[in-house]
Amino acid sequence: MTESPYNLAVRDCFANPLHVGDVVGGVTAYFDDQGMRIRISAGIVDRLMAELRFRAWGCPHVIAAAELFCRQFEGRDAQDLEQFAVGSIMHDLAVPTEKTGRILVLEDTVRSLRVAINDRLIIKQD
Amino acid sequence: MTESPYNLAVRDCFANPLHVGDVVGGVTAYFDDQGMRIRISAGIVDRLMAELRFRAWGCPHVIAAAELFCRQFEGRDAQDLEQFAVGSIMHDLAVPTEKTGRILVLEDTVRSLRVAINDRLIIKQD
Amino acid sequence: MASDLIYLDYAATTPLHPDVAECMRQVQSEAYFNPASNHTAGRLSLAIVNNAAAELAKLLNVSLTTLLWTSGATESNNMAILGAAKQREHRGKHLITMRTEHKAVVDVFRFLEKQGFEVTWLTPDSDGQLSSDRLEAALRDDTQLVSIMHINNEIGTVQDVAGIGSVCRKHDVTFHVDGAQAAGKIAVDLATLPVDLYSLTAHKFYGPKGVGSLYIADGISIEPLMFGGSQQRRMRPGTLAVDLIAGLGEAASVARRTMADDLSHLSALKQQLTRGLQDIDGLYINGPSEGGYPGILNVGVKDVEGESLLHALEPLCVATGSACNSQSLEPSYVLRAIGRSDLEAQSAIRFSLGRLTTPDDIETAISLYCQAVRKLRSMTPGAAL
Amino acid sequence: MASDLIYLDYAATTPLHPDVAECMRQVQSEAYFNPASNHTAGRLSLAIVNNAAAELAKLLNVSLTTLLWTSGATESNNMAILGAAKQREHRGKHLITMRTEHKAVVDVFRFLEKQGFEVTWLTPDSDGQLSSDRLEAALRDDTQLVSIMHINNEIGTVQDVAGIGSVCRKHDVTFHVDGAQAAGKIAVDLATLPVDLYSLTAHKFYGPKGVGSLYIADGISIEPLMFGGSQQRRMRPGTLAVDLIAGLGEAASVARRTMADDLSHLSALKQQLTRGLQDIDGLYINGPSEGGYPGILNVGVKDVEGESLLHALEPLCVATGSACNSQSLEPSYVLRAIGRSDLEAQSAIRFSLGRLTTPDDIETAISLYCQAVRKLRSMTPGAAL
Ligand SMILES: Cc1ncc(COP(=O)(O)O)c(C=O)c1O
Ligand SMILES: Cc1ncc(COP(=O)(O)O)c(C=O)c1O
Repeated sequence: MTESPYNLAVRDCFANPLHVGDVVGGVTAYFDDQGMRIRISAGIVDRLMAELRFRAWGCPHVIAAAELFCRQFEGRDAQDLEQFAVGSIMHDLAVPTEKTGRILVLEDTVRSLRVAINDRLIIKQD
Repeated sequence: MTESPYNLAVRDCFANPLHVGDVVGGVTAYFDDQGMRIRISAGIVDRLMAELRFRAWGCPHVIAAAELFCRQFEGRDAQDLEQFAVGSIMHDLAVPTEKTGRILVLEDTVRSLRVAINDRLIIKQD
Repeated sequence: MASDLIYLDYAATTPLHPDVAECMRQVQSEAYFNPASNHTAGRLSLAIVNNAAAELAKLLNVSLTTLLWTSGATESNNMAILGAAKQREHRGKHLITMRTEHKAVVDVFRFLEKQGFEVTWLTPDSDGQLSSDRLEAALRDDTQLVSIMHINNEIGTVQDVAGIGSVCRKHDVTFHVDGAQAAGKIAVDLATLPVDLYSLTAHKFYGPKGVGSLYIADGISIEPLMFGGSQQRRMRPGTLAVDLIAGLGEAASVARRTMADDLSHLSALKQQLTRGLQDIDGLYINGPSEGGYPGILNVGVKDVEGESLLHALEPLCVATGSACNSQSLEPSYVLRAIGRSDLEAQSAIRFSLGRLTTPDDIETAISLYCQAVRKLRSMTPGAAL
Repeated sequence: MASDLIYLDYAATTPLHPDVAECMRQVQSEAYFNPASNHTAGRLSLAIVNNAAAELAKLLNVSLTTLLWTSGATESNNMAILGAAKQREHRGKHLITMRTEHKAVVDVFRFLEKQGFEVTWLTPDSDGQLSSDRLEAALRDDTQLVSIMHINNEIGTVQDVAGIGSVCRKHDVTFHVDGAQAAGKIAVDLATLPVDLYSLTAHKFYGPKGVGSLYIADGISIEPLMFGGSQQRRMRPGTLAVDLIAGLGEAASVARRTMADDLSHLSALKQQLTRGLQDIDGLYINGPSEGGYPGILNVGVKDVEGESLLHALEPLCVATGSACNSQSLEPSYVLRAIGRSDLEAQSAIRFSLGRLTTPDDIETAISLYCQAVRKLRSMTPGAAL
């Protein structure tokens, strides 16, 4: 009967975030909007995002979204970031539509991370 | 805790009226006002009101007032009717002031009874 | 209650159904929280409120979002009538109601008259019935609101809400129904009835006192009566009384289950009562002799004064006129409107029966009534001798 | 309630005191009648209502006839403010209140602004306090009504009702006090306080939800908010909820007995809580650091987001801002009015303590709060690296 405003996935990601922190020497992206702040850093090994860490200041949905992103993409090819979709995060975390703007902060951060990783890879290839 | 709008005296007079009826051949007075109707008849023996009877159409206070009047004056000298006071009936029966008009119907009836008895006594003396 | 009292005043108020009492006790001890509170406990209470709304919605066959919680039918009526009149003031200042409405409707219209609205006060026929033709004839171009009660609280007349509502729809006039005596007692299907606003109160159908509801059909908007806070879509502020609301929901649920049985129980009792009284000389029924709500029987009797009759009837708990104005001695304006004289109206006694009324209660009522009439008549002076 | 929850939201609502619950149960089963009914059963209920009025009158030190029953403080506030403003409209259309009032006052004044009244919105000092000098300076020739709350529901500020009231008396201005958070919790002596209208609600002091009262001083008259029936001297119609009223009376009686103990219990707990939190870096108190109502402690903390803090605090049931608007995420206007930024206001947590709160609850609250702040801060990005 007790309906929480956060679904199980949010509550789990919020209560047990496994990816809080920074990857020292990793690629980092930061975004700050709508009063939300997200920083993600990635440790890159052979195009793979071997390690993903986040820090976030925001409501439980934002924190859970950052954690879920890390859970989903850690260990995958940096190319896969193209597949990142706000819609699927919104769905998995049952984010209320009035909070869409906040989740877009994560999207911005991820986009900027992709760019930064590509830059790094290009530099390496050079 | 259950406060009745009628005090004990009203409830007793209403529940157990001992003087309902007519004195056949007695002196009778009738009054009709404010939607109340009262008739009182008296059986006179040597200036004494040996028997008093009433009929009434009205609220419990009016009925009780008529009964109480009979209880108080039966057996007494007709002269004593001068002592009849609405105030004391109102007090004994805790009649709410908004019902004063109704009790005045009893006063009118008693006054007219007094006149009628006096008439009868004068006739007899003649 | 003193055990010798016989309560035949269910139209004034009813006791809590045991399931309702139990439900309220549980909520009071386990979920007494503020449903507006943003924490686990608050959400528990909110879920209970939503559940109760679902129960009430089922009873009336409406969607959940059309229902507002109020403190009772008096508030619902005030909110509906004042709120609709003000909201549609631009449309016209003519309003229509009936002379036999409850005070909680009558006095609201009287107030609106003072505010510059014009009110047509329709008189029903001698059964208390208003035909939709009579209503239609009273409509004007500037009529914006009609308020007609569902069941009359004094005489039990059941109005033709469907017919009256159709006329209102046809003329685009808002239609409010005071359903205080109908909800939970007879079938009220607001999905099919052409009604815009419907008032109800829980304590008339074995729910708690102090809580009611106002149904506002989709597309209808009214001005709020009170301001403050964002509860109930800003239409009715104040902390939701979760236990009262749960009680109302439970009462609605019980009513749905028992309505058919309730009605046949009441019909049988009313028949018994009517038969038992019919031989009294000078007795007449106030209100419909047939087709009225079976829980109410209002009778008058010639040559008997009302207040004395009532007192002589103790330990019967019955009403003279409406419960709400029975402290005053004025003859009922409802009975006057259906054509009774002051004197006739004064002797009126309303028997209102309920779930717990037994045939024995009715027997006792009959014999007390007969005795009282006999006694009072025996006291009546014929005329001046 | 799930047994692991710790309820520290007594300012939102309280559980029934066991004596209140017991009293209500008894009334519900033995005297559920309509107090307006003119029969033995009705009079039994009427006597219970009168008895409850006597209890409330004793709590406030007023005469019985100055008290009206309402559905709660929201209704009392609406009735008082709308009713007084309209009644004295001829006297002037200028009204005064404070920015830190409850929504059930703020929104009523906003409505009156739309109706052509002019409202001065006073800002209190950073403790939430309004001096009587500030008020006096705001008075004009056409000021007719001042409404100032007794205890602030978010930050616990206790206003100088005596001082403000004297100023109002001096200038013949009607003075309304929203006492929802004060009645039954601190001494309120309306025989000596210069107050014309006083609102209260039972569920804030261990009485039932859905019932409150409005005190109207002798000589003050206001327009009614609702119409219908002759109950309550025509000032507030509707069937009296005898069980709720009895519960309010019982709660008043309990409050009189236990008030001194309650206050020292709360003071000790508040001290414990304040001490336990004081070492947290960046913590600050919203509201008076001294002299506030001991049942309320509102704290903010730097660099922590409010919604996440609240969620991290579970199973603590506490409020962010007012219970009544905690479903929305807007920063509290009360905290903004005492000078907090949006960001500061967002991290505010109101602990409100009550009779059943234990030192263990406070210990748990302290440790959960410290943990939550630590955890959220550990997640916070410093800035772009
Ligand atoms: C027809 C009708 N309307 C309205 C009401 C008012 O209901 P409440 O007293 O619960 O507000 C009543 C009962 O008193 C009623 O019978
Ligand atoms: C200061 C204040 N005023 C008014 C109210 C409204 O009380 P209620 O919700 O009981 O109507 C509250 C509580 O919500 C309050 O704290």
